[in-house]
Amino acid sequence: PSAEAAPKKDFKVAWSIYVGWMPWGYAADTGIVKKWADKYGITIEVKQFNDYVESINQYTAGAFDAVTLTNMDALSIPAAGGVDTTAVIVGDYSNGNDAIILKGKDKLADIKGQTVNLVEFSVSHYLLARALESVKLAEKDVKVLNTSDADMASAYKTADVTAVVTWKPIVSTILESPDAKAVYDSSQIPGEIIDLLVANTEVVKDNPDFGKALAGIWYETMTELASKKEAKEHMAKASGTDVAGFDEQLKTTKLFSTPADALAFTSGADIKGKNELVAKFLFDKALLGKDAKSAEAIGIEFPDKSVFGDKANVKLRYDATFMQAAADGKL
Amino acid sequence: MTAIVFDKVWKEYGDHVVLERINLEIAPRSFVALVGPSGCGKTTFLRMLLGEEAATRGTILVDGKPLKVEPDADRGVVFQRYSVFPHLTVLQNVMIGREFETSRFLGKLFGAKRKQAEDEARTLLDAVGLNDHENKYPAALSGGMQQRLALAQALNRKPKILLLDEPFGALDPGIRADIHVLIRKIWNENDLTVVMVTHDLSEAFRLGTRVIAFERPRNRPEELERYGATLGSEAPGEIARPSGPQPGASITRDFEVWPKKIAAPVGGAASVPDTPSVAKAAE
Amino acid sequence: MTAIVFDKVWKEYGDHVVLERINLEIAPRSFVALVGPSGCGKTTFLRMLLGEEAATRGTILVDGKPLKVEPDADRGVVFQRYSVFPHLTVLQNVMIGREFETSRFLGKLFGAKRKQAEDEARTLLDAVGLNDHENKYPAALSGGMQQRLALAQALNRKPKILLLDEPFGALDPGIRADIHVLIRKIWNENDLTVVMVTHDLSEAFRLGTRVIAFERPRNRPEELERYGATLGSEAPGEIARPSGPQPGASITRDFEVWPKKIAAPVGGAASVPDTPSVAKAAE
Amino acid sequence: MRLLNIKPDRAWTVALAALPFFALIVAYMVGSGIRLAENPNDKLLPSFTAMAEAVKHYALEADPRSGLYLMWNDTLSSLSLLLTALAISTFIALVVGILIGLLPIAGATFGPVVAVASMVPPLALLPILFIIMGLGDGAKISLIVIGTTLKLVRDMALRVKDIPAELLIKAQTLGASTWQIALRVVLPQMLPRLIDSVRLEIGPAWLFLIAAEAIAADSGLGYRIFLVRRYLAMDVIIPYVIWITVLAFLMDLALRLLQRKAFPWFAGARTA
Amino acid sequence: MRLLNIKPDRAWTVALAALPFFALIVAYMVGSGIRLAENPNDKLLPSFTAMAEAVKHYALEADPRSGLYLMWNDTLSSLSLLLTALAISTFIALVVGILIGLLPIAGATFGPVVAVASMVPPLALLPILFIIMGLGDGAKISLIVIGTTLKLVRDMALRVKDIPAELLIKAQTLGASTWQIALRVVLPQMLPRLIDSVRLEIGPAWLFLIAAEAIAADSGLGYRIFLVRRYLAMDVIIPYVIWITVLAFLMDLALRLLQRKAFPWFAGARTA
Ligand SMILES: Nc1ncnc2c1ncn2[C@@H]1O[C@H](COP(=O)(O)OP(=O)(O)OP(=O)(O)O)[C@@H](O)[C@H]1O
Ligand SMILES: Nc1ncnc2c1ncn2[C@@H]1O[C@H](COP(=O)(O)OP(=O)(O)OP(=O)(O)O)[C@@H](O)[C@H]1O
Ligand SMILES: [Mg+2]
Ligand SMILES: [Mg+2]
Repeated sequence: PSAEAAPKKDFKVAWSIYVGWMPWGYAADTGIVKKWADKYGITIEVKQFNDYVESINQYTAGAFDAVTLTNMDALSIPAAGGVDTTAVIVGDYSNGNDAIILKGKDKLADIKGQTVNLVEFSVSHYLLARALESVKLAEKDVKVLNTSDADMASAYKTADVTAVVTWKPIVSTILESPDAKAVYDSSQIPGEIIDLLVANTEVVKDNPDFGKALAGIWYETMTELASKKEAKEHMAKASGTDVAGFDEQLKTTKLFSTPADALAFTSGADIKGKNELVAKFLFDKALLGKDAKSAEAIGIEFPDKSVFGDKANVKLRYDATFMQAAADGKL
Repeated sequence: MTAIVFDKVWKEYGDHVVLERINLEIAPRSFVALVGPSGCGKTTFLRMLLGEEAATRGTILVDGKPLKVEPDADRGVVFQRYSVFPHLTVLQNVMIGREFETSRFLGKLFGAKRKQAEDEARTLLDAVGLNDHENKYPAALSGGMQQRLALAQALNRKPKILLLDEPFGALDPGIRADIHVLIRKIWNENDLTVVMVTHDLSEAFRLGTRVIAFERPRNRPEELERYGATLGSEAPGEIARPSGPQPGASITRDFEVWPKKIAAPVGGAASVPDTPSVAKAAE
Repeated sequence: MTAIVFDKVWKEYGDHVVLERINLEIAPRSFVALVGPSGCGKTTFLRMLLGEEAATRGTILVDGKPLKVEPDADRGVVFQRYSVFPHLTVLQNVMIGREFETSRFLGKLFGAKRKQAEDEARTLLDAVGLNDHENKYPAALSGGMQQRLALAQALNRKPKILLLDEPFGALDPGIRADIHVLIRKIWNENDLTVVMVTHDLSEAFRLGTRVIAFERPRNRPEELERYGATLGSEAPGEIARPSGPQPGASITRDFEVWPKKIAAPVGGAASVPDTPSVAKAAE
Repeated sequence: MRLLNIKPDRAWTVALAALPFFALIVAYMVGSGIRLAENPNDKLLPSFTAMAEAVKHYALEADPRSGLYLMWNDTLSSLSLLLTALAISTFIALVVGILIGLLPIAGATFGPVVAVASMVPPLALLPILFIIMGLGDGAKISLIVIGTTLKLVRDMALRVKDIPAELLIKAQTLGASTWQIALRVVLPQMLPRLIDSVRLEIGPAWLFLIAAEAIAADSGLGYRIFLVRRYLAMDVIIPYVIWITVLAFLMDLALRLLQRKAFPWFAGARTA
Repeated sequence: MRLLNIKPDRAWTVALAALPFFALIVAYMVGSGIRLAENPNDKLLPSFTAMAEAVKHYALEADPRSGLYLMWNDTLSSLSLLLTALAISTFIALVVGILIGLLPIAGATFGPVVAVASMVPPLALLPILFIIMGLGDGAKISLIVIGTTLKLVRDMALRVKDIPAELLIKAQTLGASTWQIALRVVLPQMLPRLIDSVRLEIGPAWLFLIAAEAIAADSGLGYRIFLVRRYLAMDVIIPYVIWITVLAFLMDLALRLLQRKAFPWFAGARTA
């Protein structure tokens, strides 16, 4: 259908509040988005979502051309929903942002038998699964209770909540309680929880300018974040904290501030294995679609065109083209 | 020429026969008073004449033509309650008939036409003695005044037939007497055939040129012949709503009131004695 | 001994004087009929006697003692509407007075006591002619039957005073006549003083041993002296609710009905002629 | 004939009533067909077959992980919360409503605070509720109770005030005490009216239940909807929404039946 | 004297009304005091000073990032959505309600579908709404409209059916067409009753607005509450909740005033 599609001029990007995605809000507010859109003669609307899941659903349903999400959600929602999705920018990976917190206990193994509050089927769930593996436990050894992220902080205050898995800044809020101990975090599984900006494969294929503009916006913002004090202040404020709080979050986020860093990670050898772990987890939870027969039901393509899983059903692609162009200064 | 004819009219609701084989001719300019115990079908009879309900069998003719099957401007009506529009002032209530007639789309008149309609309405208000209250809402009027207003409103479209369903049933006896004078005046001064349902036999005989009684075959009170007797006197064993299937009501008595009253020629003076002294059974 | 005494009683609502300087002595076993135009304060008078409203000034004595300031079992009442409990059957409605009396906590009787209360209630239902309907709910009764029930219910606690606020105002004339017979029988057979408000002058004269008229100083209808005349006839210019500050109403006429009626000694036969022929002004 | 006088007969009434439902189904099928033609994996408007399969999976096959029939388990869990909460609010509304409506002192004291409190958006109180009640069923029940009780109390108080003053006077002239009046005159007259009020609160109660289950739960219809919303499983959400609608409708029907059977006097008294 | 006959006078009425509010404030202060004594950084029950400071910060100081006074900006944004939505539902309810109530044909056609649809929990429809309406104000307005209109329509239809049949007959005997009856008899009688119905929908409308703002918004009272809820900033949430309550109360008051002033005939007709 791309052949007869009229050239698209207007694009919509959805993002939600999370340390690794705050630059999008800053870029939109300060005109960086407009600058790059103008350069390519297109318009880009950047829309902030309060609700992360809703932003992904909107993208999956076709209301948005691009969205910020994690690699795991990219696989389980748009990709499993038949929407061929391309990771245009690999922004960071969680390096301690996600954590398991126990109340009054400081060993992960103490989690056995407890009720664990987390957002079911989210990266928290994945982190829990990986953590349990590391101490030779399985999910049946704990009881999972689905709890909304917005209420995690207040939930922790109640007596019957003793174990939670969540992400920053909620983690920071919870850790303010003296009895809260982080017993496991994503720095122990580096590179497995990856934060991406993905776009509809068809749209970027037909409109490479859109991809280029996105890369241009992202890396200019990265530069400003590193160099300008106001940039960090803006992002800190928008995420409801101050610079110190924001720095604390950045500390546990492995942000790829240059295209070269991002390229190195995306084209590296590790990424395939990490995605495979994620796919296995999703298959275990029946999140790869009803008809999925194995963790390989959905194909994931990497920059070197190698594919994990079903080559006939590639729905998630790591595409280094635009990061490469940024690294080469060809935007 | 006969104004209204009921020809073997039946009315049934499902299994429940309300009226049975009604045969009736009503002469033009008569004032028919309809009496009968509660639930015998007086209101149903009126609703058929109004066009609100269709007869199950038989035909109703008005001036030789079958009755229009829905209420229309040729038949005016006043009910015991809810006969005037609560959201309109007295003047607006009377005027609205003309507005419906003249302004098909908005149902509202402006400018000179409005002025004219207002003047017309004021004449009618004068006739019913409400000229001092034209800007009040009905809720601010007493029950008797509301019924006067309802009469003025009904007369505005100059109907040929005026139907009244216990129009004065909710009024105090004192107020009733006044309004009786008014309704007789209206009947005399307009080219009207009046059919009035009432519970009050003395009212029926005082106003009507003809009194018709409806009843179910059972419990027909024999006192009816005694002028002024109570109708269907409420015996201790009486039940409010008759239960079980029963035959429908039909006409059991049809009196011509004596001395014969006739309506004054339109515009002329009334020639009606104040109270009837003797009632003569028509059959 | 005087049953009820009003001593310079005033009733005001804020600025609005409703009743002005009411002086009145009501003898035991009298049947007082209270008449007067709408809004003159008849209901207010009754509510004071009931204890529902306190007098603004003056005192009300019953058997020499100041009136209890709230309604109680020594004064029974029947209103025009809403006088029986819709959720209770006829029998339960009559019985409930005894239940309130005997079962302080549950207000409900069981076993032998219940049986006894039921039998008592049945006797009363017999007296008002409702014995065949004891298991019906009030909504299934006609208006007249509901008022009979209300009377039976009120009599159950053997009140010394019975207050009636237009008890038959909503009934058809035919049905009224029957219930008039009943109320007279009740008055004769029980040790009762009756105070009845009515709009119907002929009812007042037919039933009352004494007729009292309340009126505001303005528009006192002079027709009142003419027996049977309409009261406060609704002139075309009449307004439903008097507007502007006005002096309160007070007693303008106080008739003793002639020939003098007296209540039969309790349990004896009535010695009351059916209709009064002459009315004599008491002052 | 005037349009307002045209009354469709029985057959037409049924046909006309079916029309919009039919139109909705057709519209859905067309929309779904178009989207599925573009992307066979589209999740937004699944085909009826896909929904039927999802229902089969959730309602007729035991979940391999827990061994439960998820849809029945969810229904049971939601209904027990909902009915418990409604029972509590109904009871509170009856007691407090009668107090406020019958006793001027109680009305003066609690009337204003209830009026103001009923304007508070209950959802915003959730965090506080969780702290006090914990994350279990207590908090969910409390949310529903808070969300529905105040309205019910106001309704009841108004209904009590609607009782003709004559009846209360009459009871007093029969010697009744305040307590006896409350117990034998007001309470029995309120019960059928309470059913009317409760019927109106079924909708809000579901709303609050779903909102509460979205926040912390491990079963329940609202929990399932919000869980599968994570991967846009409309093939589950749509049947669940329809199922909730059916349940709400059945509850309404049951209450209407109860009212008719348990209070035979009420139909007559209401029209009078 | 029986308890039910004791009527507090004016001064007592005011005092009694103030009592529960006073008790609530004291209870809060005690609770907050205890928690703050234990942990001065406790966020759950902030002191009044902390709340006052938060209000000052949000209402009286311009946000350095956007230059906006956040609380006013949130209020404006929420109110404009809410009022737009309520205006739309009111209009729809008036037109459709009159149609259903007045015309038997329309009643037969739309009555059942409206009755069933009004049982659907609107929150569950949100994802679909966002897709169809986009994420702008459209979806939020739609949610409120969907959540309130159906109830309003049913209410209106019932009210129209409550018009005594006598009045409609009378209008016909004055020669009115269906259209004239709708325009001059039914519509003007419905307007004040519509106000009553709309007043009841203010609460639900806020609920839906908050729910919608929780998902996609960049300003609005509900947005702010959900944003700061993540950090348990009760010092912001509590004043915001109070503020919403005040706004709802004022809207209710305004509608009551409007009803009284614009429809002088209504008070008399209602009691009659
Ligand atoms: N729409 C209807 N459907 C079924 N039955 C009806 C309907 N309308 C009237 N009836 C029945 O028809 C009978 C006659 O009713 P109608 O109102 O005509 O009596 P009525 O003589 O006017 O009584 P009343 O003196 O009390 O006004 C009653 O038994 C009533 O229940
Ligand atoms: N609670 C009240 N507050 C203020 N005014 C009142 C109150 N109750 C009655 N009134 C006024 O007192 C006057 C007398 O009223 P009341 O009901 O006693 O008249 P009534 O003679 O019984 O009239 P009707 O014949 O219409 O029943 C009226 O003007 C009424 O408006
Ligand atoms: Mg009738
Ligand atoms: Mg009175």
